[in-house]
Amino acid sequence: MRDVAIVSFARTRAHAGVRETEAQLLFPVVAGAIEQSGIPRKEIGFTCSGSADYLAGASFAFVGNLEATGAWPPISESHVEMDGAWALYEAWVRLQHGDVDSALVYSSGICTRGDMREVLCLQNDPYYLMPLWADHVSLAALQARALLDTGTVTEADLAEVAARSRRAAPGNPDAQVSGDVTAASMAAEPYVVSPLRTGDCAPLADAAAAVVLVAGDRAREVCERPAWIRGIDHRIEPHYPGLRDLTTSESTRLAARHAGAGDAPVEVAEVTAAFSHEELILREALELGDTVEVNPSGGALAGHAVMVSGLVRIGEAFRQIHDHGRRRTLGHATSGPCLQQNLVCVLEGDG
Amino acid sequence: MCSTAAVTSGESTYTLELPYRRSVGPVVGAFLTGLRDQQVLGSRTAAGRVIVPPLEYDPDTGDAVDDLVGVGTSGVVTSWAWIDEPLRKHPLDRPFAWVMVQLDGADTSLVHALDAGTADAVGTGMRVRIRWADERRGHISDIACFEPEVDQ
Amino acid sequence: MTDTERPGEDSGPVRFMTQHIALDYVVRVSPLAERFGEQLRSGRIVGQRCSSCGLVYVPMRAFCPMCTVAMGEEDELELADRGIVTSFTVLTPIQYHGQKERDDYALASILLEGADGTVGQQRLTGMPLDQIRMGMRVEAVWAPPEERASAAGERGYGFGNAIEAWRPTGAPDAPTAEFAAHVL
Amino acid sequence: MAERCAVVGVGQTHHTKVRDDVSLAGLLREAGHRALEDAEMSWRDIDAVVIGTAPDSFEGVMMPELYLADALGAAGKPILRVHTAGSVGGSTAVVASHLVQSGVRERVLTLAFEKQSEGDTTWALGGGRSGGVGAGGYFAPHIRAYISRSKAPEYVGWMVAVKDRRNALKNPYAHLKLPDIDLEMVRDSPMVWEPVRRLESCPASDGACAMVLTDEAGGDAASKPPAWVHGTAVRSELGQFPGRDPVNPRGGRDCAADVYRQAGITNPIEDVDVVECYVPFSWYEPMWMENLGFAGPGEGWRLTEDGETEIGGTLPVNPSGGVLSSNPIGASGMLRFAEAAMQVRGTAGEHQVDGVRTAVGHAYGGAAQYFAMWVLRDTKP
Repeated sequence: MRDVAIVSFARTRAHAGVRETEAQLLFPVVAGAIEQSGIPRKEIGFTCSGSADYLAGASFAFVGNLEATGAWPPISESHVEMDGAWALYEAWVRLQHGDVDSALVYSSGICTRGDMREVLCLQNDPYYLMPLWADHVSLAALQARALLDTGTVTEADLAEVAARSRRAAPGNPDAQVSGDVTAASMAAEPYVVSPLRTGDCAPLADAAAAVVLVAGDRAREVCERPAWIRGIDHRIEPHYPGLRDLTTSESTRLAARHAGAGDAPVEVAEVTAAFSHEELILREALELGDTVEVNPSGGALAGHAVMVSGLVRIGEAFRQIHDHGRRRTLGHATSGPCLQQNLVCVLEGDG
Repeated sequence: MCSTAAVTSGESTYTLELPYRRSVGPVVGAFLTGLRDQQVLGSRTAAGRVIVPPLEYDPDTGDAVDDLVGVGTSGVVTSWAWIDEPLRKHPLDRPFAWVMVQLDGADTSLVHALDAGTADAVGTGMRVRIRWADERRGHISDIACFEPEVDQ
Repeated sequence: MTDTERPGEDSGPVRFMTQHIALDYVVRVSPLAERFGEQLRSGRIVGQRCSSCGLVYVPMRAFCPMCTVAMGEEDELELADRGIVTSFTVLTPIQYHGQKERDDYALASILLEGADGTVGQQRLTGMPLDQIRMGMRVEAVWAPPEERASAAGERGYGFGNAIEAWRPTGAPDAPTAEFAAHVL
Repeated sequence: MAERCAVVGVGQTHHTKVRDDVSLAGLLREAGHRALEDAEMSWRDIDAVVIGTAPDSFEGVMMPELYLADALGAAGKPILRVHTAGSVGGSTAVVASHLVQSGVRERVLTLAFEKQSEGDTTWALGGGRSGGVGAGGYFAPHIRAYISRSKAPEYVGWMVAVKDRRNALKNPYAHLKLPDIDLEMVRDSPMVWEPVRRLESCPASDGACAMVLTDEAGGDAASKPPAWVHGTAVRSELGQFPGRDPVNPRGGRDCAADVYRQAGITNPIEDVDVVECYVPFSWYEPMWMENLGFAGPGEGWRLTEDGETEIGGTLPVNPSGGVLSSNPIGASGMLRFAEAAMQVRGTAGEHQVDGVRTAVGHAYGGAAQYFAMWVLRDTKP
């Protein structure tokens, strides 16, 4: 495989109630990532984005977002109706060809205009699950209960994850919620859907994010400390939750293996856990030992931008290498009910 | 169909309202037909796994499956989640549990609602049975919900 | 298909299910669209000139998508409510679920005086449908001020309900060269 | 590029107004199964799946790759979902080819679909509001500008409509079958979006298309002749800006130039044997002939008028019957790409063009702003 690195990352702060259009939200983020990358906008060889029409409630919502790229003259461009992490995957594949050396990846979502507990029901199979309006929080709660029933995890463990995410977030000015909270206070919060309490469920946010990928030596020329993509892979599981062992994440395990996550220890992992128990399942599936720092950004639990969170996690994993001098980090993204689809991206700095 | 109403300055709401008429094909169709007749069908894969609700394929391999078998209308709760305040589109308008139920004879769990009164009455491993809707027309809601199997 | 249709059939194998999906969304008008809408309510069409390429946009946008340069209040300018029909179509409305249009009507792309881009999907009025021509000069028919309520978007079809339609001014048609490069 | 890519399997459903006999999964599996059978493979042989469809609101299933994953044999595998408006079927195939050419995957199944009958596409496109003009209402002013610019006679649009429907009679999978089609029938059909008449526009169809793409070893091992990918390209441009020319958009010209360069095509009309291009309204045939470099500006309609775009002409266009005969929107682009593969492989049956060595597949979408193309040949690049 050709060496490809992330050389820049920009994101908006995660917050609810954005009034701007998605294109307006994206405009400074795309401009920021490009400027930071040192690659002139017109030289970028490929562009790929991720978003979902149903967040905006309008067909072809992504088309307007093209404006933020300044697609004139016309650009070589693609779009996935997925989290931006999968757009990054498509761009990484494109860079393997060797004929282009750089790619822009961006992602946006204004999910607070709709009620995600209704909208995301449309992700469920249309015959058995969608008509019941089994919302994503309820399905997550079924998964959390299954995990608790194994006896290896308690509600106190969930509260600890919730509290740690918020305690980590003050170091991240882009986080939506943060504070010096304790596991005890998290465990005292009311249930949203038992066994998940308020603090176990990520607050939903509107956001946009962008990264620039550069291949080969050019990455070292434009970036002091690029984060090389050592491995990236994604896997999916059967859809219907009743078909799966919800206490584990087989697709995460597979993606991690194919991305070479276990080849060497990672120092930091940024995982997309929109619910506390998901972090515990992901830690186990990713085989993250106690020495691995998980979600120093606060993770999705400090502000979850639907369709953007995965790309943000990879971006935060990049920051750990680029800004904080870490050697090897991991970014994770997920999609679908109960962690149905998962992507793992392993990054490394030089030296 | 599309209502636009002022909420506050600069904000309004609109309802994206779209009707769908889905053809269900032979396997989903057989399952829904069965529900209308108070029967539950599963699909049996080549490996012998009985999937409920049934799929026209083996979820692990993609191989076609057309072997439908009857399963029980009672089963065991394999997971549950308690709703204190149902959302407007939820299947029950009083506190209820979402449950995953492995029906007798099935190897997988069906997701539906359980009408159990209080959370204290619900637990993994409890036996539940289908409460049929009075009016059934070939739809997943022909199962009105599950109820505890003990006589109340 | 009606809203009251039952999901499934009463006898014979079940072959269909119906589902009525209704999702509520909050519409938040962006600060830019709100400004544009306020001007429209007072009967003014405001565009923006990109400080980099000089092109004049209407409706307003937050940035020039070609130069990727931000545009602000300092770039605003008022435009005439007159323009040229650069292209058009006459529609026979398809009677889909929820359609309220019944009669044939004309939609045009209009190049406003002083603007560089057209505004699409504008209603034409005041002339027989078979006499609409490319190059025809038209002017805005404003809705009464109290009815200019709904906000305009910054993309797409632009004027909300502030401008009901466009009618011919009666002036001689514009020569093709004046608008041939402005299908959009 | 690291790897060669071969199309070794092609499958499609019968396209029709309402496929009332299948579920969504059943529709896709029918196309997928046919492609796998053609490739002499099973679902288990596939490394990765790439799926494309137009707006999710058409079927009311958000991100349907989630529900469809196991139906497509993707459990434990990677699946990607592409959405680039009407060009999506083409760009989905391009992403699939990239997975192979990059050396990341060896055997990729790519599928695209639409089940337009499930919902109401005009309503959905209008955002669930009254006054939606549909695609025809949007494109009609562009078509009027083309006619005005090229001075093409009115009957050219009718000729395309007749030719594609006659071709469709030779295609067992095509939706519209109009055995009595002739110029008068088109001329006398109602005007819907002036200047576009009913029979000059595409139907609404249910349907799916699938292809199996492999690396060079897979192509060499295939028992049926593969079609080799010699070039792929995508281009996107802004949908609306001052001076934009949607009649002959630069994105389409650039896309064609890119793909021809990769395939070593210097004189398209001479070097290409057959084109499947995205013509949802009859006038788009002459418009795209110019945009794709098969004719000079304002001259595209003469190819149609002279019969050169018929089967047996200099450059047969849409021998399958094209989008004008079958339009499962999300799949329409992939059908163009797949039909190009069938022509190269010699498996197009009654609508096979003689002696095809080089074929072009083309799709467009959005406000004529998204473009996807590929060039296939019967020999390796």
